[in-house]
Amino acid sequence: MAATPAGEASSHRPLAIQVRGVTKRFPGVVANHDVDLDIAEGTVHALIGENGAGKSTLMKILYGVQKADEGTISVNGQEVSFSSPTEAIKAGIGMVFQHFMLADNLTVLENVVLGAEKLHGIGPAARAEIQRISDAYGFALDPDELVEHLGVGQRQRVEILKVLYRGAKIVILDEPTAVLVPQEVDALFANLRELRASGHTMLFISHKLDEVRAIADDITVLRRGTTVGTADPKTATKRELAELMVGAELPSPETEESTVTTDVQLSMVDVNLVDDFGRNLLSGINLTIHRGEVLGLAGVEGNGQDELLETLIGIRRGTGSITVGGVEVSSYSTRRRREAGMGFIPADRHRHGLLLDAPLWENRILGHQTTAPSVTGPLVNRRGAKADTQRIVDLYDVRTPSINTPARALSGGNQQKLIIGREMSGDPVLLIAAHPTRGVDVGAQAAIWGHIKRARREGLAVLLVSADLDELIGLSDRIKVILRGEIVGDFDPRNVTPQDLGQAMTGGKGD
Amino acid sequence: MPVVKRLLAAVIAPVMALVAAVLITSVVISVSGTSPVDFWQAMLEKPSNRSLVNIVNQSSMIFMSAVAAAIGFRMNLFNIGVEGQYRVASYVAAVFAGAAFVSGWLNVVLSLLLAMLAGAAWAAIPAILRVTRGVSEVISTIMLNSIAVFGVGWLLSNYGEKAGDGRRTTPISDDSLLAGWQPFERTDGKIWSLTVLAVLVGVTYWFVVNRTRFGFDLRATGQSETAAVASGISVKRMIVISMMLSGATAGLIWLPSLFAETASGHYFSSSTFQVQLGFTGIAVALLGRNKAVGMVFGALLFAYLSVQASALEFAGLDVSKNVVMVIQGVVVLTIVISYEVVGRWRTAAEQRAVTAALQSPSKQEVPA
Amino acid sequence: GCGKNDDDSNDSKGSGSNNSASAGTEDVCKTADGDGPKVALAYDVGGRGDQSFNDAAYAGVAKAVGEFDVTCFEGEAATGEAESVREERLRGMAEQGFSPIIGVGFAYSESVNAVAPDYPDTAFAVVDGFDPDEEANPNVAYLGFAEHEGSFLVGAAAALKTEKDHIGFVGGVHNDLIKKFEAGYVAGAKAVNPKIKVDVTYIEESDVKGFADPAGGKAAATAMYDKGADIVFHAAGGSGTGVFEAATAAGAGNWAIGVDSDQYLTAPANQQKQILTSMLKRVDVATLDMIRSVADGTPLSSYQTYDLKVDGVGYSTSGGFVDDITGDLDEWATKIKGGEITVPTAP
Amino acid sequence: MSVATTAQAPAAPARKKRRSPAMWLLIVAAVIAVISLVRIVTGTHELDSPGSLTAAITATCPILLAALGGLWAERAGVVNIGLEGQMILGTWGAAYFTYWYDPYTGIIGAIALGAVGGLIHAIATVSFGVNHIVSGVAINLIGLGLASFLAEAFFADLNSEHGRGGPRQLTGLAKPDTITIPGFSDWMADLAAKHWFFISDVASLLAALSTNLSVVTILVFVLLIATVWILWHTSFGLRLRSCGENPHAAESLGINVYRYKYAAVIASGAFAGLGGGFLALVSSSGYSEGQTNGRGYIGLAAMIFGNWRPGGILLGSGMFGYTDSLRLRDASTVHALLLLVAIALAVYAVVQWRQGARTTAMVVAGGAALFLLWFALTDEVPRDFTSMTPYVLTLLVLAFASQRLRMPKADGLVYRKGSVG
Ligand SMILES: Nc1ncnc2c1ncn2[C@@H]1O[C@H](COP(=O)(O)OP(=O)(O)OP(=O)(O)O)[C@@H](O)[C@H]1O
Ligand SMILES: Nc1ncnc2c1ncn2[C@@H]1O[C@H](COP(=O)(O)OP(=O)(O)OP(=O)(O)O)[C@@H](O)[C@H]1O
Ligand SMILES: [Mg+2]
Ligand SMILES: [Mg+2]
Repeated sequence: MAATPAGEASSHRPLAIQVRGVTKRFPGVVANHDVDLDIAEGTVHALIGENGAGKSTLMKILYGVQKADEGTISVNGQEVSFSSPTEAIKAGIGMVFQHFMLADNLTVLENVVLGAEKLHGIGPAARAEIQRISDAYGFALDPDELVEHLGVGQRQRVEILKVLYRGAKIVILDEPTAVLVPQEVDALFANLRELRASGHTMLFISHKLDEVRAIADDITVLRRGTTVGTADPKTATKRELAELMVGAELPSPETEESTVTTDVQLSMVDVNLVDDFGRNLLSGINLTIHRGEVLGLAGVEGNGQDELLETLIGIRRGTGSITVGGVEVSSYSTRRRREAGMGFIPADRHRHGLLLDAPLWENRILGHQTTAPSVTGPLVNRRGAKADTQRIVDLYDVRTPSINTPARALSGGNQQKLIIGREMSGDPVLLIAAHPTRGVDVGAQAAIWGHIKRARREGLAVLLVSADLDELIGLSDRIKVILRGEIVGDFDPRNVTPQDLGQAMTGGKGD
Repeated sequence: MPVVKRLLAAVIAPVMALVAAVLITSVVISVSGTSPVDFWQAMLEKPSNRSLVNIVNQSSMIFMSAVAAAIGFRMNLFNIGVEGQYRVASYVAAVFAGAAFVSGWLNVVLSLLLAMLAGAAWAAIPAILRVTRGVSEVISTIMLNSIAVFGVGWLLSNYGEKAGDGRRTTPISDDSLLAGWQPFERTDGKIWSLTVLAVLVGVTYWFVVNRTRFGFDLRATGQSETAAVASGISVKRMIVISMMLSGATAGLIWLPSLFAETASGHYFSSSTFQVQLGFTGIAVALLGRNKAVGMVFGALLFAYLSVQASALEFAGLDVSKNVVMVIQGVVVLTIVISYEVVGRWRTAAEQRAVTAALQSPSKQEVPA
Repeated sequence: GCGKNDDDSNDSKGSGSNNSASAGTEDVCKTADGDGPKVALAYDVGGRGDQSFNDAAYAGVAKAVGEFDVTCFEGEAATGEAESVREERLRGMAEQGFSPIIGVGFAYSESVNAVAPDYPDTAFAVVDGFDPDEEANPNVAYLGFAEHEGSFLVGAAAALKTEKDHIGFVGGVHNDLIKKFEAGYVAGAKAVNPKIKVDVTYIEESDVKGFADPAGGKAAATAMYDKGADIVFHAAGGSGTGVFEAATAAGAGNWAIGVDSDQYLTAPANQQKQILTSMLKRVDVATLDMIRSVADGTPLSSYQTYDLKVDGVGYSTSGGFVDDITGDLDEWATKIKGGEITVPTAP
Repeated sequence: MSVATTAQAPAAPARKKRRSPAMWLLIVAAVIAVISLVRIVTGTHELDSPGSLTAAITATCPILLAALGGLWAERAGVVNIGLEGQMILGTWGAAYFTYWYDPYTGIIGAIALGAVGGLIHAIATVSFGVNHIVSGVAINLIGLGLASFLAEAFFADLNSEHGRGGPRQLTGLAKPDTITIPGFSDWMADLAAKHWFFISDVASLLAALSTNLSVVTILVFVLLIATVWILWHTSFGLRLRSCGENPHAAESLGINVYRYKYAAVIASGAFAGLGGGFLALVSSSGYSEGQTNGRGYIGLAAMIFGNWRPGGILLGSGMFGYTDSLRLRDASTVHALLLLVAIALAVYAVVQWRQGARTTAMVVAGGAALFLLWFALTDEVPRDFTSMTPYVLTLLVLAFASQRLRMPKADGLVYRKGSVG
């Protein structure tokens, strides 16, 4: 289907939100440019677009976190101009951010009433109200629980509770499903439907087109900061939406003929890990990866996959044996493991992958401080490092003016490309990759998959953790599922659906 | 971003800061009823030859103190303990040199090494507490500063030799004293021989931090501990090593004065030992942004201020010399603030550059 | 004998009133323009207005302005300043032709020792000072005091006055100088009453902060009064005010003894009536003496000890609380002057 | 929904179990009993004589105020090592305004000058995002320099019945009133003098509290309680703490984070300033250079020791205040303290053991044994060590306790407006 000109929303209902010609510039970046958006009351309206298309920015503008440079916004027919979330909240708008906005060390109650103390105080009245909402939507939340004790799904419900507590009629959800497994997604959608039934209007952002088609009443597509059209979820196909989003075909990783060999590259035998409080983070992990094999690891966030990777690379110290290419490395320091040919693509690129304020070429050295071309003996080899950085920038199409630019200035995807290029160089024998394409737009995604496959053909062994089950199924030769620090399932990607995985990941029946 | 802009950014911050500092102090001074004009005239009048010599000698000590602090700061270790470290080290060195186990320059060299050892050892305490028990080095070093005062004072008053109504370590025999260089008249004093230590320390610091693997690890740890760990740096090891390096450098701070023939009193005593250098060093490190060159200027500025302060009373100005401390504090504050401001402006510029680069190739991807 | 002692106290009053004047706005060195010696005072940290040591030195100069119509100049150390800065101060004074140049406080010993040889025609003096090396300096006088002798007298006074045979001593810093005070004080007390109980507390062991910690002084003295002492002598510089306060808080019948200058004169009214006496360390006398010697063209040099014989130390009678025992005290004084008693200089 | 709950993160620290008031009373009683025993066994009644306790309380207050100052700032996410400097400013302000007006104006002056110090810190750290430690160091420099500068400028020539000035001191100032409960005070003092087990100890505490208690001291404890109430029982406090835990969350809920951080840091400075005022007007009667003597830092340590909680802070400050005052009262008592420490460590060791921290328990037990030996083999603690006590104590305490400490999540982190999401 072709893009119907923006503005003609497919609903006859009165408009809850009307955005006209909104433009938002950041230093150098035009995040939103002449955006039009119509959201009908009591509907779930999906907003889609590739990374950096400007979705979050637009939402932040709607919620008063940031101010539009141009354009008008009207809520329920009233033209408004928010200068702070407070005003947005007054106007009945609530927002669930892309990243959780919760204070771990405060209770659910405190998190919820924060900023809305006027409504029911901070005492029993508030507690009662929270209980009421929680029951009404089956959130099952204990108001006096510390948030740090809550799981991902619960935290998300606290976020929604915050919005409802303020009596918001319009709820913005920025990529709420990014961290959820299918079952949790279903639960969330159930909530959204109830909300819609009770007259709420929802603005819903996601990269996952199936979800969008499952829940949305209308769809608006953003590309490069501007609205390129709307679509009807009932009729539009994934492919059409994808084309609208990127003006290109939506790729998905295709497994080619297996390159799995027989010689074992990595084997973990009975690896255990306990935290400071003596609780098990990993228990009895056994797995082997052969040369040329990609082993996928599926799991709900916080079930030990990060710990597993960190134990492998030596950031955490577990018990049990880890051999790489037949060599026992469990006694090695992280540095020696890297020297032994282990590459590491961390889940959190900002915390573990980059020196944000250092130039790209110094970031190239990071993690390779002891190996050429970065260093010669005890000295840093600036020329060598710079040359190799340039190579990575060209080969992996890192969009940057120069290799002297600080990493902070790069976009998330480009930062990710740099990391992957770095970890691939010096031909590692084992790559430990977490969410290699998270936050990366489709173009870059395909490229990254390409690189991984090529290396795999050349005999690289890969341990792949990803929340994107399609990616997992597409890339892996085998898939294991981890739950509460234990391997609970073993799947063959050729005959497994995301739903099966999701079930295993959440403690449903295994394979 | 263009080199010109970079240079501009480099100078604009300090200039802004100094202007602000001058204004603020002028206000403070006029509050006390003295005319700021007179004050600045007195402060800015050309230093006498003797003052110049003193400025060089003082700044050498301040500079080493700054480097000591900077080593920690470079990896987000706030070693507030330089003050205590160089007190302990100076005492140890003075005792050893005074005992004259060996004579001549060998005595000097060994004392230097011993001082570095002592400083490192004293600095190791907070380091170890930090890595084994997670004790914030800020608090522990502050506590250790006080403990150093009591400890050294106790040793001095119990084992020091009597001198007048005070105590001191045994004076260093003349054969271990260093003549120094005399740039002007004899009465204008001499530049202490061991001021060269400052040069050595400075060059070494620059080279190690910017050119060596260790330096890279140091800066990496400072910029992001988590990333450093993931990159294979053993942060605990780094903390202990760099803290001890910091302490070792601190150990040298006072020694130029101790072994200088022309300095008065070749021994450690309540009146000859110069206190406060540790804190001055911290301020100078902040001033110079932990960069070797920056700290050279910082050290010179602070030395200049404290030396010129003595000109005040001959200028017949009725203003407390403590105003110098105010100036120093204000300078530090204004410097860091203005660097912050300039820094933000620069990041924005860099992002502009990035997106400019992002835009051009990505254009054709957008269908017209 | 007695008469001597009277004008002694008059003097101390005099110097005292000079003190209070000095803390006031008038300032002889701004006005003095005689053609007598050019006197320079180099104070240690704090300078004039410290209500004891430095003020006493200033008082001496103030007198000299009258007696030898001198002109004078004052310099002052800054907190934690370098030796080189002290030297710079002294050289500056020397080059402006001042002589004598008097370093007030033993912290000037090293710097004077370093500077003096370069200005052989200038007379230097260091109060409480000493020559830190072997080469004697012909143009430097070290003005020392027999604090133990003065302390002996106030110790005796305390012993005579106490009603509980229990007195106390609060020292600022536990160093050799202050130990001299303690030793003399205890000896004096015991001389009068061998069975007397003397509590001794030092605020700090070695840290000079002990001289600037009124809270500490108060805590220490309060403890002594709590434990039954009724007279406390302090040699704790600025911390002394705390001791006086403790006395006032402990109520009438409890006494404090001041130090260095006649602190009765500088104490606030409510404390005055409980300041029994003060151990006088006549820095003013020493200063004046030095200036006189220069005026006479025979500058003092090497070690000068100001003891009871020369009224270098003594006790004050302001407030008249010790008038009834001045007789006994003077007997002790004569015994000491006559060498019958040698007062210990260390506890 | 049960599905999602299985996504529970494996690592979730166990919740702290709350103790009932009765339980607390029991603990307090036990502590008093132990102290009483030690007192009687060693025969050092100074250990908790009314005088000692009064001294201890006086010594505690400034530290406590500094610590509370630290608490306010850090609960809002700003580390304030400038407390020392703000305290010094407080001492000057107290002296100046007491001289020209009266002690109560003096108190206000102290608070005001401290608050100014806080304001500077807030401007630097909150508005300009300067590293908190850096700004703190600078403020200590400025505070020290400015106070002595202003003293020389304004105190040198003061001389009247209101007080005597000098370049480095202004003494003999009027003091805030003190309160004595007639009769009761003496009765308690007598009871205390009886040296009975337990009763005398309680009595001497009551005596200390009912004799010459400065109104400022009372104010300090009122402020302590007010802090608890404001920070944990009002929405203002909730918002303030949220800024220390997760400022972005706070901002996303329409809270003006800057405003609360400013409020907190200024309050922090005000507390420190009052601490200085206390030193100048209650601990002694006047300004004298350097009289804060590192108490700001000790306060900071007390706050950390107190785990960013008022109760713990009171305990920590009390410990420092007590040891600091005791050494000035009588060295032999400090010796008795060794026994007390030994017992305390032993108890702690047992607790640790029961919580399963075997190694720590062993270490602590070892420490207990050492102290016991020290107590048994000597009959007095060298004076030199007693003056070190607070500092060494801090190190030891932190070395043992720091793992279980929980600072506000966003403490010391620079936060910038509009960076939500
Ligand atoms: N605070 C900011 N400062 C400067 N530029 C920004 C800022 N926030 C966003 N941008 C720019 O605006 C563009 C849109 O960002 P936004 O977060 O809205 O993208 P998005 O559609 O939410 O992408 P994603 O799907 O990755 O969340 C970004 O590509 C970035 O260039
Ligand atoms: N919070 C922020 N503050 C300042 N600049 C930002 C911020 N967020 C993004 N930017 C800028 O926006 C640009 C792109 O950032 P962002 O990661 O949102 O883009 P993106 O389109 O999502 O990138 P990608 O799609 O490759 O992940 C970068 O130049 C970055 O400097
Ligand atoms: Mg993005
Ligand atoms: Mg987004």
